[in-house]
This record gives sequence, structure tokens and C-alpha cells, in this order.
Amino acid sequence: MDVLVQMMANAPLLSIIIFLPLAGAIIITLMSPARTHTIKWFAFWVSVVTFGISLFLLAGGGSFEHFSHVEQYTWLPQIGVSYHIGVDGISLWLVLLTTLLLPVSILSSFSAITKREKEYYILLLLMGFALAGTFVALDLFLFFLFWEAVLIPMYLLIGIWGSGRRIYAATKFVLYTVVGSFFMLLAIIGLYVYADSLGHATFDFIWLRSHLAPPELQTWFFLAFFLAFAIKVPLFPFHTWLADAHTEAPTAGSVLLAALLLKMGGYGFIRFCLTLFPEASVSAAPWVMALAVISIIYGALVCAAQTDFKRLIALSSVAHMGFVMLGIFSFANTSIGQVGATIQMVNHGVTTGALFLLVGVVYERRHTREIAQYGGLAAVMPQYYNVFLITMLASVGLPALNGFVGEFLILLGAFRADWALGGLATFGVVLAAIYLLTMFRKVFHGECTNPENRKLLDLNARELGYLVPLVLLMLWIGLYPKPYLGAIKPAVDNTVKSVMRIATGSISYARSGEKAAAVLAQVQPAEPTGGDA
Amino acid sequence: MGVSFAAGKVSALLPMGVIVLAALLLVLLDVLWRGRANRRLAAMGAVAVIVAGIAQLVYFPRIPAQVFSGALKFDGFAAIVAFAVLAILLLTLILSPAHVARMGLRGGEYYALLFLSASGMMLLPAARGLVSIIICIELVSLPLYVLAGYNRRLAFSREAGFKYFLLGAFASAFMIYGAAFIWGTTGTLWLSGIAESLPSPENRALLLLGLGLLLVGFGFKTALAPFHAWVPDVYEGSPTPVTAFMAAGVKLAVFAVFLRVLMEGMMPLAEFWRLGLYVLAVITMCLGNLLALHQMSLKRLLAYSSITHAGYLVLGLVAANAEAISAVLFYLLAYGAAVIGSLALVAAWAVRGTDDVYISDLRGAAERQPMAALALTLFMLSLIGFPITAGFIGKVLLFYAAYKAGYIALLIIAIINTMVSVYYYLRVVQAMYILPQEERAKPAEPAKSGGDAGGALSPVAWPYLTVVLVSAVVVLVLGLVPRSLLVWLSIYSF
Amino acid sequence: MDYIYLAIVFPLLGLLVNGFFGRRMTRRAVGTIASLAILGSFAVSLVAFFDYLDAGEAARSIILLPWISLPPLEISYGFLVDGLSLVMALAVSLVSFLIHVYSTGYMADDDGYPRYFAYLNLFVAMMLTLVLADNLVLMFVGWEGVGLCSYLLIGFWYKRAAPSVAGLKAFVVNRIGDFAFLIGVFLVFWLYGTFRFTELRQSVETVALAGHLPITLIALFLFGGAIGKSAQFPLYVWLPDAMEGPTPVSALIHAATMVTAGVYMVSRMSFLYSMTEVAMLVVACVGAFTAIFAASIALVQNDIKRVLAYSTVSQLGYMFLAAGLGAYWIAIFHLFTHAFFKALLFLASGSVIHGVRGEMDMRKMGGLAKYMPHTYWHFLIGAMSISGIPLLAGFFSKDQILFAAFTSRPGIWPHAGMVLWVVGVVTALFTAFYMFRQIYLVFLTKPRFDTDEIHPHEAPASMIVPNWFLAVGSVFAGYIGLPALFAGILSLPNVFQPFVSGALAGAGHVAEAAHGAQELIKEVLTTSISVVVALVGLGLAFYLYQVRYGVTEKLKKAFAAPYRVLLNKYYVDEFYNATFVQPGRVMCEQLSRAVDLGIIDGIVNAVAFVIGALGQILRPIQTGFVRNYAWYIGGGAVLLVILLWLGLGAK
Amino acid sequence: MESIVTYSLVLSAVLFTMGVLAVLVRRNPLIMFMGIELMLNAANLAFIAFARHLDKLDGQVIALIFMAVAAAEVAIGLAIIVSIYRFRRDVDVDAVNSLRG
Repeated sequence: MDVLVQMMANAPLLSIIIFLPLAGAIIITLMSPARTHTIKWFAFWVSVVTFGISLFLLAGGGSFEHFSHVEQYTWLPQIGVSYHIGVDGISLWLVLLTTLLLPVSILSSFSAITKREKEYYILLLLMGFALAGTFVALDLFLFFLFWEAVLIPMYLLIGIWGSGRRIYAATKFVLYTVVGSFFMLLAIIGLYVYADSLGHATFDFIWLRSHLAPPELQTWFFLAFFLAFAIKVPLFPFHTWLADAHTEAPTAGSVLLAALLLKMGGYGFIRFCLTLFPEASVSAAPWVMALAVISIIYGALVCAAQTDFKRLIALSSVAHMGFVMLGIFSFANTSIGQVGATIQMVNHGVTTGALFLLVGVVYERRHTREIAQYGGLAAVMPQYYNVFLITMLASVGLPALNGFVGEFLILLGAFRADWALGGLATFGVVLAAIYLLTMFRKVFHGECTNPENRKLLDLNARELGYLVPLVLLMLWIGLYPKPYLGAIKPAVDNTVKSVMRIATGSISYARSGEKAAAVLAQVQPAEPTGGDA
Repeated sequence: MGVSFAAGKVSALLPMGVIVLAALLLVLLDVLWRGRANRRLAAMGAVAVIVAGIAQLVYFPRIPAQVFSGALKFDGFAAIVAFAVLAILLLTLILSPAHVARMGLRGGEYYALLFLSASGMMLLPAARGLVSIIICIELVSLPLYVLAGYNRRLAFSREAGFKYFLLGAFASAFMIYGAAFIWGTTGTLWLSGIAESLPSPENRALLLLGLGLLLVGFGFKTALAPFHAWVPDVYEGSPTPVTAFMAAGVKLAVFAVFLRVLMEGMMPLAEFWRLGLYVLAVITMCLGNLLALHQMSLKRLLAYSSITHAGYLVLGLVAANAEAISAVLFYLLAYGAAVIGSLALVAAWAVRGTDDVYISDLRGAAERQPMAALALTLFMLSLIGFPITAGFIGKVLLFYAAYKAGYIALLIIAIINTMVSVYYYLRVVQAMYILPQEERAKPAEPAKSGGDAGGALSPVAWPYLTVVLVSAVVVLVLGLVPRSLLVWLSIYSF
Repeated sequence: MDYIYLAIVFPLLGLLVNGFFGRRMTRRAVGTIASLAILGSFAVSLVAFFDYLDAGEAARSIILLPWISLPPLEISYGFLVDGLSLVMALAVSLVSFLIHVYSTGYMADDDGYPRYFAYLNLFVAMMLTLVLADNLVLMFVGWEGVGLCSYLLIGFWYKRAAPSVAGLKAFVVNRIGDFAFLIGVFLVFWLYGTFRFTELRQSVETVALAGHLPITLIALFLFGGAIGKSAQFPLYVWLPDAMEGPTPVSALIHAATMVTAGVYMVSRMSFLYSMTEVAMLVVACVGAFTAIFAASIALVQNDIKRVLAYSTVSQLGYMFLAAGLGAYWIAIFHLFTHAFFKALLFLASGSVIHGVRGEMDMRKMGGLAKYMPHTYWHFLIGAMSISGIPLLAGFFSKDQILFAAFTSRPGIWPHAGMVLWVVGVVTALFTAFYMFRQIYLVFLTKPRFDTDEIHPHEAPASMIVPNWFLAVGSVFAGYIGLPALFAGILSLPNVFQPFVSGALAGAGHVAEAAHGAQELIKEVLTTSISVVVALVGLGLAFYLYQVRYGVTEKLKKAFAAPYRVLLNKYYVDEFYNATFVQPGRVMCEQLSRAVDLGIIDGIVNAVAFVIGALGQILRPIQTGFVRNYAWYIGGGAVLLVILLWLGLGAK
Repeated sequence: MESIVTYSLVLSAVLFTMGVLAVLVRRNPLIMFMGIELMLNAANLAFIAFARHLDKLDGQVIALIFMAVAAAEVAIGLAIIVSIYRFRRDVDVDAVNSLRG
């Protein structure tokens, strides 16, 4: 075993994680479309192996404060592009989440997908490839490459295997995302030109991080990046693609969308915006926080009115990702908010992913997403009821489940940064309970009147196989988040250092009430001085 | 330079010499073989192209070679363009025989004309005086007028040839008239000379008039709005291989020389023509995109897309900095590869009696011909400028050049247009992958819903397939590992 | 005492066993395992209790594991063992155990048997986490956990609509409280940089910030949580509906334990509350108002369990009244006694319902005493205890609350004490009345049900035995915390107060004061008044429902309007429904339809449409006529030349 | 600038404009084509005039070259127009717009 660990420690882990799915996809292209069984299992095992390998990232036991497992090869020296990847505490868990959810979503599709399986599994593997790449790229050029590479597979996934207005949804998804990303490309080129003007033409994140652009430039770049990421997240006014895409996509598609694609936005913010444009981020913080709070409240309220099972969960992501945004931009003299946001991204991935899988389970049996069509399932599908209950509670943010850890930290940080917005956001916790529990009630409680539902089968082994791990993860993160936070904290501190220095200088936290500040002056030893420590 | 008729290093002329000879030879052979030797002619032509390529390689002008007292100056830049032209010609040759046969045309002049036009393209980037430039452009265009209308059985083709010719001649008249004024005000037609002997600022009106008229000509050849109107009609009407040849070749050659004219001859006047081109670029991009949105015919769609791309390329001209040269050239190559590939598929799938494919015909292609569908998708992505394709690198380089020159506003317009363009390129992908056979993609508009045969796509024959594969490879290679090309471009710019 | 966490582990084990294998085990096994788990917790708490005494009553806080640790933020699985938490742990585990045993009988023929006990075990675990936690956040875990269990258990019979709605209501209303609670927690951290009670207490008491706004804010926000959890006005509405759950659940969660969490929390944070008179007064007033408000509703209710529910609300009001006056130990003391007699009452009512085939309307009962003597006695003892009949548990605790009110002189409003006392006394009157009204309606008056239809029967032993234990508790629990007066007379020292006071602030100034001579006189006075009041209430009930049985109908007609108001609980639910629920629903639908799909998505689609339309509009310029094209070229030439000349003009 | 030059320039301008107008307004392809020839010759005239003005021979040479170009165009152009004739008797360019949109 140790030998294996050693071997893996030296191997280019990240590259393997990224390219294994791609290789798998290519191999599948050579298979005959008729042999669906082989294709399914092959895809599944490829993803499982990838996951297994990705676990070795942890084996080294090193701290993830700085980028580890870094690989850098010059690619296009003429234009200063290099294949530069690495993982730190922030991206680590997102990468693992990706490699975990890939097999899960593949497994969840076995019986759900009945046409053109070959293409389907190829595309899923491609998604895994692109997503993993996005989270580890340390070269803006490379990052953009992976970022865009996600679009087409998802477009086809929604378009071909989706339901209802799938073509509309797919097109909307691509166009909407493209709008953001091309502006980001412009900003990336701008950064490149700026680097060039310093006599070092490069897209390299590490270099750019140590040579920040002047504030007025930052503002423009920030806006461009902001648009791209805000659409992905999605932040309040840019969220309408989400409902359609998530709703019409096939189950696995929704899972990947909610669990990972949205994270690309949050990750982008914390990795690039905060690091490369600290001044801009700080001055934008109040606005972004405001938008985040609007997303939280608005998303929750809109959810409450949904009659479509999947659409409701989709929109709930707006609210939940609002929390993440709030955390990322809550600049105080502590990094609690950002740490919370980072862990919350993982949580949301697990929880919402599981929710979509659960919806998929009944959708596959009943082929309807109308909440009204269900009711009284608790009696018919007890296992399903329990799993759903736990997942939903995690999503509501019940303590001792993963959702709470993230939301608590985020709100703690946000409250420090701006007590008013923090307080408002806290109210989102109440709303989450309202819409989720109401939905839960409609679906599971009451007499099971509809004969269709009476003969519904409970979860089978395969379904349990991909749901239980997620549930365990919810409990683990909820009860003992230490390992996760332990890896995240140093990396986040290290990431937000510069932002914090600026933020604590500026007004953005004096707003937590002069009174409190005054008191803080007197109270101490216990004055919290986190973040930049 | 002066007036001395020093022949200079004629060896540099060898490649296009080969091509011209080949052209004449092909005519003769055609007569000998009584016009029943379509394939053989093509083969012969291919051989000639390869020979020319070798010659080009052997006499690669590491140090620029002057010919005819500097009327032609061969340098690396010209050589790279020449190579590209040869490649395009070769691909066209591979496409042609099968297509010519399918359309029931005679081989002979067809190939000869192709070769003549190609020789003009090879000369263009080397041309150093307005006269030689204009002559070369004519040399490129005249054969194409004929080729456009070559498919005489089809009204479309006849009409295309007719329109192309009438408007082309019209435009070149402007060009020549412009040249007259430039010469009159500067006393020289050598690009280098013009830059040196500009009249004093106050009496530049005539010079600018001349420049303006000259730009009209270039605008026409490069399909800038409002001189673009012929493009869709001609592209749609011409025999598909010819369309490919035009789209890739003419754009390449003319843009190359356009770049030279502006940057070697007119740089001191930059402040003037930048404004003009700026406006043209905006109109071109927007118009091209908007008109492309609702096209039913894939060929016509590509025509409009070529207009749009011309608009993007003007960014490089406006920027007119060192970066722009290699950027524009790279972009042209990337575009050429993608457009030839897609047109090869159009030719391969051409519905009976139309020499064209409607987007609605593409339905179900992904399932029937996955590889071809994949390739077409790749080309579409490259045209959008999606990562891992040549188009992406091209766009990045181009935008970089423009950004560096400080044309942010223009860039933003370009970017917005790129977003819009995603929609219609995706329509093609959508038709192939998503839309099932039975249901309609968009309500096919009455005028052009002709070929809605519902995905009766003929399998792709090997010549088409070869071209498709080659262009696909090029698109990918230029997208992933364009190292060496970038190196050459950086060395052999001017 | 480091083993104290076992008290939480046992029930969790019970949960796991019953949760996973319950369906494959016999009911007997399930019930036994569940009960044993709780017995285990009780044993642990008991051992801890004695160790604590040996250790000289020194508070211990044990840190088991780190939970969320982001220095300076340190939240750990830490437990605080002191008088307060021990009393709570003992009471909780004991009562829970008895109720578990009772449940084995009560739920005997319910098909959700394993699920029921799994939830119940989880509840106990969470409740113990709540009381044993040594920091606010872990307390919040228990806080929310018990909320969850209450949600699950109220909605236990999910097939019927009412319970599942009630559960939802309970959870949401509690969440509203938790929202305030959370904000309080955040404030605490940003002010004091810690969540641990011990450290908090230090920094609060070392840095004198009495009356400082932030502290008042913290106190009020935390109290907001208590209002939700302990069903105080205006968030009490969920508790009466919670009666939809199985009766043992009502006894355990909605009477004895969970609902008292708020009181516990306030006492736990007493060091902070005693820093801010404003907050204290608010607590006291809210408590007092809730007490009389709920009691008045209880007067006319007909559902046997709802009466008890409102009585619970009102008793909780008493506790907050005490806490608000700084008499924390009395609050806890009343909590302690209340746990016994209220649990007893509920269980007894459960037996009644069980005996009359699930009938809950007291108007359809009567004369049950002869069918179910044990239950009758249980109920009677409970009723006497709660109405403050002398020498029973309830009497002592309530009496001291009233005395505290009578003697207290809050700085900011000196007369508050007197006012609150009057309120308390009136409430006591109401209490006595509605309890005995219940006794008469249920047990004594002649039967009002079809005797051939229904044959009421006594409950099985498994239900009676636990009740006897509780009955004993309801009688004697008071004797460990006697007021000074009786302590003197009966020479029984008050052991309760010193035991818990270590954990509390201000160490109950009321009690020391009681040694003064005229204080004794005051005490005699108040005591006698409350005795009289209790007897009056009893007598009134006796008169109306026994002597002149039926007169109530006339009274209802005479006082139709007030009666209807009371019967409909002051229309509070209707009010909330009209002001929050319905408008909220409408707003959400409008937001979703009009704003989200209408405006925001509308704009997106509009942009797309406009671009597409432009494309269509422009197509005609491509006429296909050569001459038009030529025109374009000519025009373009002119345009171009002009543009170039513009540059000339600029120069 | 001596008058003869100016006059001939003005003349060439007039010729050019007439040519353009011919293309723009006439519907017979032959006439349009003539217009184009007119434009070309206007250009040549301009060259000659400038040659006089600059007192360089180049202009006249250039003019000759462009005549050749014009000739080539004529050859091609007539061929194309004739091929159109073959298929449609009436040669109204406004009838030729099957390609549009």
C-alpha cells in the first residue's frame, strides 16, 4: 500500500484525473453503439478508477495552503501559455466532488437513458474531463479552455436526452453562458496585455497574482469576470437560464449542473476575482453582497410558488448559491465567510446533487415532475422517504448535517461584514424551511390516493448504491468537518490575504455597528482576529 | 528601385511559374484527351501543385528576393501565403473531380482556370506596386468570374457568375481610378514610395479620395459591408469546390496584400483609413451576423459567416501593429481550414440538382454519419472561436492585437457579434445531433424550403472525406499545437 | 464526569438499532431497547450527579472533540456539567424514561412502532445535547434537533392531513424563533469572541457593560429564540396544534422537556440577562402576558388536550416571569415540578383518550372516574398540583414565583413587580378553574357518551405504573426547594436553590431577602392569597359544573361575544393567516409568474427576439438585384471617402 | 497645376461618374458593362493627365497596362453575358434575382 502511495505521490496525479475520463471517452467512441451494456460499465469503471486515483491527492498528507501537485509544461511559449495545473485547499474538495459525482451520475443513468447510450456516456466522461480541468487550471488561457469545454457536452446532454422544451433550454443555457464567458475572455486578454506591458507576456495565474493590475484596470476586468461568474453561479438577475436548464436536463445532467457547473462560478470568484482584483472586489463587495441577499430571499420566495418538483429544487440553488456568494464577498477582518463559502460549495454539490438524483428516481418511475401528481409516498417508499428526509434537512441547513456548517460560517462572516445584510440573509434560513418542507409534505404525506403511486417500487440496490455515499458524506461534513476545514482554511487565508488587508482598511466592516466596534475596543482578550493572522 | 529592369532573382518566381505552366498544360491535355479526362487532369494538377510546393520549399526566400525591379518582392510572408494557397488549391483539386463529375461538367478549363487564379493568389502578397497588385487581383478574379458561373446547367450558377463579374468589374474600376489619384498625388505606385512621398497635409484631399476608392476595391474583394452584397449569391451559386476555393483562397490572398498596402504604403495615413475601416468593420460584423441568423441553406450561411469573419479580420487591419500581421494571417488559415472542411461536406451531401444542403437536411446526421457530423461540429466550433480549435487561437491573437492597439470598443462589438454568431452555428449542430428526423427545426420559410428531404444524406465519398479529415486535422493542430506556425509567423512577418 | 457524553450516546445507539433493524424486530424488543437506552442516560446522569456532589459541586466542562475549528472560532463537542445541567439532565431522562415505558403500552398497536421509538430516542439525545452543551452552537444543535423531532413526531400520523400540517407549522414557527436566536449567537461571537458559556460568563462579568445596547440586543435576540421554542406570545400558535401528535409525545416534548428549553437557555445565559434590565423586564412581561393570555383561552376549550396545551403555554409564561425577575432558580424549580405534573396530566389524558377510543372532546365524556380510577387519581393529583393546592409540588414553585413578583422592584419600572404579581394571581385563578372544570367534565359529571357504544376501560399496567411515579413526583418534587417560610416550618432546607444557583447569576436575591422579618410577613400574605385564589377557582368549577350543572350553557348565551372570542383563541391563527400566510402565498406566486417569468426572463427572451427580428427585417436588403448591389457599392464608396475626409477635417 | 491637366481631370471625373451612373441606372447588362469600360478609361485619362502634371512617363505606361486589363475583362465579360443570353432571351438584369435573402 505504502508503495502505491509513494508511486502515486510522484505520479502526475492531476493530469491523470483530468485525462483519464477523456481517454475513456475516446475509447468508447471506438465501441459499437449496440453494445450498450459494455459501454455503461466501462464508463462507470473509468470514472470509479478516476475517483480512486483522485483520493491519492490526500495521501501525501501535505497541507494544501499553497498549490500542490503542481504540473507546468510550456505549451505555447510564443503567447506565454503554459499547461499549468495545481490544487490547493479551495479546489481540492471541488476536484474530489467532481470525481465522486461522475460515477454517481453515470450509475444513476443506467436505466434512465435508453437511447443513444454511446454518445451519452461519452459526453458524461467529457464533462468529467472539462470540470476537473476547470478546477485545477492555473493558467487563465487553460482555465478558459476548460471553462468553455463544459458547454458543448452539457448542451447536447440537455438537448438530446432532455425533456419538454429541451431545445429551448439547451440553447438558452449555451447562449447565456457564452455571453459571460466571452467578456471574460476579453478581460483575460486584457490581463495578458497588462502583463505584456510589464515585459512578461503570460496568462499564468501565479505570476499575475504577484503583479496586480492598477485599481482602475481591475474594475473593468472585475466586471467582465463578474458577469461570467455571476451568470454561472447564478446571481440574482442572471438566473433564468438555470431553471429551464436544470428542469429539462436528464437527471445526471441536472446533477452535474447543480453540483459542479454552478461551482465553477463560485470557484472562479474566490480563485480569480478575489486574488487578481482585490481592490475591485472590495469596492464591489457591498453590491455583490446585496445581490447575494436578494438571490437568497428572492430565490426562496420563487421556490415557494413552484409546482414542478425539479424546477423547485433547481431554483433552490439560486438561494443556496446566494449564501456562497455572500460568504465570498463578506470581507471583514476574518476569513470565516470565505471558508464557509468554500465548504458550502461542496455541501451544496452533495446535497442538491442528491436531491436531483432523488427526483430522478421517481421521475423515472412516474414520468411526471408535477408535485401534485405525488403524495403519500412515505407509506409506499419508506427507504426513499428516509433518504429524502435527510437530504432535504441537509438542504434546509439543519445542524449536525453538512448544510449547517457552511451556512453558519457564511452568516457569521457576513454578519461581521455587514450586520444588516447578514441579518436579512439569516432570514433565508426560515424561508428554506418553508418551501422545502411544504414540498416534502405534499410529496410524502397524506393518503396515497393516486393508484399510479401505490405500486411504486422503493429504492433498489443500485439507487441506494449511489445515494447512500452522499448521505454519509452529508453526515460526515455535518458532524466532523475538521478535515475539510483544515485543508480549506489555510488556502483561503492565503488567497484572501490581500483582499483582507484592503477590506479591513476600508469601511466595509466598520458597518457592523459603531457600538459593537466600540465595545470590541473594551472587550478583549477574546477579540477575534482571524483571516490575515 | 528606379526604372532599371533588373530581372532580379527569377528563381523565386519558379513556384507560380510551375502553376501557370500547369494551367496551360491542362488546357492542352484536355484537348488531347477530348475532355473525358476529368480525373486524370486533376491528378496531373495535383502533381503540379506538389512540384510547385517543393519548388517553393527549395527556393524559400530567407532573404527577400526582388523581381522585376521590385514590382514583386518575395519574402517569408509571401512564401507562407503561397504555401497556404497551394494547400487550398490541392484540397480544391481533391474535391473537384468527383463534384465536376456529379454536376456533369467538363474538366478542362475548370482546372486551368483554378490554376490561373491560384497563381494570382500566390503573386499577390509579393506584389509591391499598386499596378502589380491590381493586375494580380484581376488575375485572381477573372478566372473566378468564369468558375462561378461554370455550372451552366444551374440557373443559380449562371446568375452567380454574372453578378460576380459585373460587380467585380465595377469595383475594380473604382480601384483603378483610385490608383490613378494616388499616383497623381504621390508620383509613385511603389508601396514603400507612397509612404515616403506624401503631399503636404493641406492638399491631401485627392490622395484620400484615391485611397478611398482603392479601399472600395479591397472592400469588395474581402467582402466588407456595404460591398459584401455579392458574396451570398455568388457563394451559393458557384460550384461548391469553387466556393471553397474563393472563401479560403481569395480572402487569404487579398487580406494579405491589403495588410501590406496599409502597413507598408499607407501607415502615415493611418489616422484616416483607421476611421473608415473601423466603421466598415462594425457594419460588416453586425450585418453579416444578423443576416446569417435565419439562413436555411448551409452554403449561404457560410457565405454570411465569411462576411462576418471579414469583419473580424478588419480588427487586425485597424490595429495595424506587429501582432496584427501574424494574427490576421493565422486567423485566415484557421478560417480557411474550417470553411473548406464544411464546404467539402456541403459538396458531399449536396442534394440532387441543387449543389447545396439545407440545414434541415442535416437531421439525424449524427446517427447516420457520426464522424462527418463530428467534423462539421468541429468546424462550426472553430468558426465560433471555441477553445481547442484553430478559430479560438486565431480570435485570441486577433483580439490581442486589437486590444493592444487600444480598440476596446470595437472589440466589445466584435465579442457581442461572436455571441450572436453562436446561435446560428449551433443551429447546424442542433440539426445534426438533437432534432429528430420527423419534426421541423425552424419553420422552413417558403422561398427556400426546397431541399427538405428529411436527412436523405448521401454517404461521404472518399475525396470529400479526405478533404474533411485534412481540414479537421488542421483545425485541431492549429488549435492545440500551433507552436511552429506561430514561430514562422513571428519570424516571417514584414 | 467525562463520561457524561454517554448519556447522549445511548439514545443514539437506540436510534440506530431501531432505525435500521426495528422493522425486523418484535415490538417488545423495540420498546425495550428504546426504554433501556433512556434508562442508560438516566443512570449516567445519576452517576454524574453523585460524582458532582463528591467533587464539591465544582462545575466541569469536558471537551470531547473539536467540531468546527477555525481559530479564533473554536466550536467543540464540549459538555458542561454543573447543577443546572444536571438537574435538567436528570429531569429529562427520568421523565423520558417513564414516558417511553408508557408509550410501549400506548402505541402498542400502531404500525409505525419502530419509527416512533427511533424518533423518540433521537429526541432524548438531542434534548440532552441541548442541556449538556457547553457552548451556544452545540446548544443550538440540540435546539434544532429537538425541533426536528417534534416536527417528525407531531406529523407522526402523516397520512392524516392535520398532523402533517401541524408539524410543518411547528417547524416553521420555531425557525422564526431560531432566526432571532442565530442573530443573537452571531452578536455574542463578535462581541466576546467565544461561544463557551464559561468563557462568556467570565468576559461578561469582568468587563462591566451593564445596560450596554449590544448586550440588551443579544439578550433580546436570544429570547426571540426562546419565544419560538417555548411557545410564548406571539409565537405560541404552534403548540396547541402540536397536540395532533401522539399523546405521549405531547407529554414529553410539548409539556415536560422541549418547550422548557427556552427557560433553560435564559437561565443558562442568566449572567448576560442580569446585565440588562430592559431585556429582563421584556422577558418578564412577555411571560406574564402569555401566562394570562393562554390561561384565559384554556378556560373555554373543549378538547381535553388543547386545554392542557394552553395550560402549558401559560405555565411556561410563569417560568419566564420568574426568570425575567431574576429569580432564575425559581424558574428552573417550576420547570422541574411542572415537568412532573404536566407530564402526568398529559399521560392521564392519554389514558382517557385511549380508554374512550380516541375521543378528545370533553363534552362527550363525563363520569369516567368509575371506569378508570387510577387515571382519575393521576389526573386529580396533577390538577391539584398545577392549580397550587397547598403542599403539592406546583404550589411551592408557583407560590415562590408570585412572591418574587410581589417583592421585586425593577429599576426602570418599580411598579412592574406589583402589576406582574396581580397578573400572576389572576392566572392562578384561571388555572385552578380550568383544571377542575376538566376534572368535572371528564371524570365526575354524568356520562355524555352512548354507554352501549363505548365501554371505557382502564389503561394497561404499562401506562398506569409510570403515571404513579409521576404522581409521586408531582406531590413531592416541591419539597426539595421549599420557600423560606415552609422551610422554617417543616425544617426542610431548600437544597434545590444552592444546587443550581452556582450556574446562575444574581443567585436569586429574592430568596435571601426572605430572611428579613417583614419579608416573612409578605410571604405569608402572598401565600395565603394564592391559596385562597386556588380554592376560589376550584370552588367556581365545582359550582358551575357540579352544583348547577348546565348553567354554563346559559352563561355562554349571556356572554356570547367574549365566549366566542375565547373559544376561537382570540382569532390569532386567523389573523396570522390573513396577514402573513395568504399574502405571502400570493406574493410568491406573483413573484414567480409576473417577475421571474414575466419581467426577468421576459427581458432575456425579448433581447433574443429583437436580434432575431433584426435579422428578418434586414434580409430584404439582399434583394438579389445586381443594380441594388451596385448602388450599395457606390454608396459605400461615397461613405468611405467622406469618412476619410472627416479625418482631414479633424486635422 | 496647369489648366490642361485640370480640364482633363475634370473630364475624367465626368466620364467616371457617367460610367457609374450607367451601371446604376441602366438595366441592359451590355450598357452596364459599357459603363464600366467608361470608368476604366476615365481612370486611364486621369493617369495620362497626372503623367503630364508630374512630367513622368510612367503614367502612360500604366494606362497602357490597364487597357490590357480592360481588354481581358471585356473578353470574359462578354462571354459571361452571352452565356446568360443563351438561356434567357430578354436580358433585363432586374429579372435575375433567384438568389437573394
